[in-house]
Amino acid sequence: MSQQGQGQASTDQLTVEKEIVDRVIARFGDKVKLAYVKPRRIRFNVSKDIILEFARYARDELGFDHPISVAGVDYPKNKLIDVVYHIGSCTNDKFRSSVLVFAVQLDRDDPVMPTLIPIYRGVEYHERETFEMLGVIFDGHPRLERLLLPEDWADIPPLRKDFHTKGREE
Amino acid sequence: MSTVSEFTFSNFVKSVLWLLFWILIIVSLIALPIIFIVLFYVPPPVINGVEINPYLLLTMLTNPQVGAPLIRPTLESLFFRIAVFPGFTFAALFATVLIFAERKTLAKMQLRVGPYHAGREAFWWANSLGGFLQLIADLLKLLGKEIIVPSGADKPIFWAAPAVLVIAAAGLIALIPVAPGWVIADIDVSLLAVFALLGFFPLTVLLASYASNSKYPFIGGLRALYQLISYEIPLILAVLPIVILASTLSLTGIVEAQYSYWFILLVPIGAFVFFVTALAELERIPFDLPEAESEIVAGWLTEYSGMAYGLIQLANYIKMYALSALFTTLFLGGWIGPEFLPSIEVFNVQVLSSGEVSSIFWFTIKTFGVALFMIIVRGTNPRVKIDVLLRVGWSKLIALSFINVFIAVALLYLGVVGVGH
Amino acid sequence: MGSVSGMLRALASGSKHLAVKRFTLRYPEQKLKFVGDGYQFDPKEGVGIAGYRGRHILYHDKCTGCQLCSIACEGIAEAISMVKVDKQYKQNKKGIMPQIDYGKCVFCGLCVDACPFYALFMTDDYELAAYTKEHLIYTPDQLAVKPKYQGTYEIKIDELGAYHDE
Amino acid sequence: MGLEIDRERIPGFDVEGKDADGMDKGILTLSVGPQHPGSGHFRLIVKVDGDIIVEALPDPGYVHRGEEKMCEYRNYIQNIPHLERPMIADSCGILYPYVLAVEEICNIPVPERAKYIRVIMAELNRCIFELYWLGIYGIFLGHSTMFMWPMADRELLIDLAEMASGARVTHAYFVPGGVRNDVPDAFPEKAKRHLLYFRNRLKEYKDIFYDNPLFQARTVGVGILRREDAINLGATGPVLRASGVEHDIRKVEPYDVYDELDFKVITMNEGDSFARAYVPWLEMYESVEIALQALERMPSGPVRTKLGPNPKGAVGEVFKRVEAARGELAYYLVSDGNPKPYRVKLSVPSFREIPVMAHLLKGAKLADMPSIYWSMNYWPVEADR
Repeated sequence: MSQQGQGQASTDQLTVEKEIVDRVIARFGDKVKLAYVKPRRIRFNVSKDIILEFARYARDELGFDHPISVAGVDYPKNKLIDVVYHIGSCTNDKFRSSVLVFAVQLDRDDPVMPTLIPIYRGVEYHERETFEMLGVIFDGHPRLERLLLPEDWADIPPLRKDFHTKGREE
Repeated sequence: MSTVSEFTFSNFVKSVLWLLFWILIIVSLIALPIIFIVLFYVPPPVINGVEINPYLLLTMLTNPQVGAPLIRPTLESLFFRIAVFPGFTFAALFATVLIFAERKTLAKMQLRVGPYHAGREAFWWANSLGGFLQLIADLLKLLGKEIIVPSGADKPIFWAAPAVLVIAAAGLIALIPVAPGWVIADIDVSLLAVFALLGFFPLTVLLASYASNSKYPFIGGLRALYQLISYEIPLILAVLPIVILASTLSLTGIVEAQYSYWFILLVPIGAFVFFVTALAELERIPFDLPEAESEIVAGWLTEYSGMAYGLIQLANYIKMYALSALFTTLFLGGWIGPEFLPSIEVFNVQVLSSGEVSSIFWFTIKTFGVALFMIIVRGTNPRVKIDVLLRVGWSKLIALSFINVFIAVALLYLGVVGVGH
Repeated sequence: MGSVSGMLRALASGSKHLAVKRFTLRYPEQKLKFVGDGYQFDPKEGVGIAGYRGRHILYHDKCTGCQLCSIACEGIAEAISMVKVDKQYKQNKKGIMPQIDYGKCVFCGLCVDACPFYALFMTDDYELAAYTKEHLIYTPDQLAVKPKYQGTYEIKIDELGAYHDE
Repeated sequence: MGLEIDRERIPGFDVEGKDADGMDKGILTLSVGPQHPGSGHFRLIVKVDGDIIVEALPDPGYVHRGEEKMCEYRNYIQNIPHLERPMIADSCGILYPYVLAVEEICNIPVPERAKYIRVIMAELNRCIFELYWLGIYGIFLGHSTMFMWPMADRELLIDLAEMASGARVTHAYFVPGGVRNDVPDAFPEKAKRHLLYFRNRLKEYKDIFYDNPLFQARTVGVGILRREDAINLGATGPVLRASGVEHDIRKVEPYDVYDELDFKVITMNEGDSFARAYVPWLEMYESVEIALQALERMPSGPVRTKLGPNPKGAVGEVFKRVEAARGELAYYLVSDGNPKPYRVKLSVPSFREIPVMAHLLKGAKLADMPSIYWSMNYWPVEADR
């Protein structure tokens, strides 16, 4: 992931991001990997073992308590599936305009990770969608069922790169 | 399979001719003999001392001068009163006009046009009706639709319910006096009879919903039951002071008691309570919970289709006419108003006196005004919730009607108004 | 008492509107007026010219048969296909021109953006209803016809409310 | 009101549903939608005990069409028309973050005038959506006049949007690098006239709808969403602000020229259906205010950066969010350097309101279902994408 400076960001904005990075690194050290820092966006790659701990720290200590999005991205070349959480902040005025991005990189053949519902209740349906669209299994999810696709969907999860829409196989 | 429809003009003409052929066959082979047999056995009616045989009837139709003296006795006959005026035809016509007025008034309030185009292309005279033909089109549509009966339905009750509703609504109009002497059943306790007939509706609605054997109708039926029962009590209580003031249970007597002042001036709270409960009784917005479409589809009407649905709607609008007329009778002085219209005369024979014409006019205008106000209320209010409805019905409206009774009694006791007139 | 006054105000507001002008546009008799002759695009500036996005108009003397409109449409609606036309044009050696299926077109106008030769624009004409799907397919000859759309009504605002009038 | 019912005779009564004492609970399962006058293309499996909803299970997916997968097969420009289809009542709002994201990933500058036009169109679309929403809220509560008035007044704004973009609902107006075309010369004057008239019309809504005691009886104190629940469940937009959280992307993370315009963030602390219905009404005033300011300050100049035929994105990812009419609308866009995006994820407000809806419906009355459901700003097509 290359760092993309847009230039418009004022320097005091980036200090806020630096502060977040410093606090996370001080707490977790090597266990998390900083992917990039952009204006208002900080991404960490977190392993699935400490994801619950990380999320709880982000919610309780940093104030990132407002789940925005859960996205899965399939990388067949690296045999990885990224599950990317975008979390905003509603209570911490300092970090309010920032979005904390943390990704869990899972093995593409066996994508299992713990659910984050105990920490962010709002991710329930996002995780269900990720489950059906990319086949990621969230341990402990109460209703891991089909959401948008028909109940009798028998093909591979459609957002994986080896699934091709009819008529558009390339 | 061809994309062209089977419906061609020649087919259409053929079907019409075929239909005419069968009608001719049936009329000439079955209907005419039956009519003659009936005429043979049944004695011709005697009106005003003249025996009306078929030849005289034809003569009357072709030469009104002969028939003119017989018009008035015809109007006074019971059959005419029940069937035409002030009976079913008048009520149905009034209901039709109400439907049209409702659609147009709501449309005007909502910055729309409402029914406008129906028949405009086909008939030159449809322009002046301003979309009234839409009602005929709707009726034809309902007549042409299949009546679907759910498989698990209790069929006899399912079929009977719309008819019972129409009959009960028609029973109401028999009791309402539209002018002095112009009432079908002028009984001494007609007010009680009105409430007795109103009692039919919740039961029929519950039966209809239960017979539908479906979830939403069942919820709607229970809601209707709660609503109608809880609102019947304030409805009766609201009328109590009228009975006290007029000291009669006869609607004609109540109207005659209002010659000096209308009861709405003496008991406005009663009029308010009666109006609100009448809206609830009619299941109209804001009290249309039994049919709340965003919650329970169409309530107890869900499984009804085609003309069965049409009959229920007809019953509703006839009931709306009846309750508006009742409001007019009880609170707005019924037919009372200045006599200003000329009498109707046919070939120098008076058919309706000036007083009768004016009375009918005032009654119709007042009733229409009350109905129009119901329509405006519908246009400006949302639906209420069942718990709010029950709370308002059981606590506030009953309390208000008791206050109302006390006011009436106080008026009586203080001698402001006397008993009867 | 607050609820009573609220109810009365609602009734008054509703009754007041019995005197407000109707807003309805009586469509087949009245038609809306649009700005300009339809959406056009100036490839030199890279910016469009405002206008209604209705049916297309194709200028045969400018179309080169480059297929750019068809390629632009491929990922959107797949409504444009290139067909052979009878006449030969100097600038169009292959003699192919776009044919548009209005059963598929979404009227986004990105084909107009794609045309570098001022050949494909859009017009005010939106009355394209037809009895069969085949009638919705407009050949290059049909597309070359300039539509006779005449709408004159627009929204007027005065003290009695907004309404559609000439 | 102890009406005895033979429950085995009544269809749908779940006779097995017994409570701890072994008594019949008499749970009635209602399938609300997708063919129900009060649902939209969306299904709610509602279990009611008497009039109380015991459980509500949302079941979306009836209008899913795989927008995210479709994006992967089309290049950045071709994605524009189909991405606004999920939300045609607010088509600028749903396109806005996509355009911002593409601009960032392809490094496309935007002319100043285009930014102002975008803001005007976005605010017009916000009003258009909120009027549509308000109309349906009216008809859900049985108020037919409140259905017709917003639909009529919406026409004023649609007329403006059509004048600028050439289409009435699916504008396809925003493109990376500005807007498709400049607004006509007569636009600012007409827009001012319509907007001022529209602002006057809004007062009528208060008289007939918001101040109506029957409407208040339907909504006040119904479906109360507490502040912490709203945040933790990921509620957004008017739903979040009605619960007392002052969170508006236009203020928190200003995009285009929102930081130069003067407007308030509307919040209410009640968190009930009334607040959720009242906040959009107040926001429409702010939208009109923003649009009028932007019309005043709009500079002249170009409106679109000329692009190459097939812009390529840099390798990387970008997350852009805007405040659409229903709330925070975010796009997560991953690019691998091709003209086509590698992955596009739409985080739409409607989808985020689903858990909130399930949370609020539990324990509510059946009669409260329409007023809670539609106060969520839920749009089934947008949620399904």
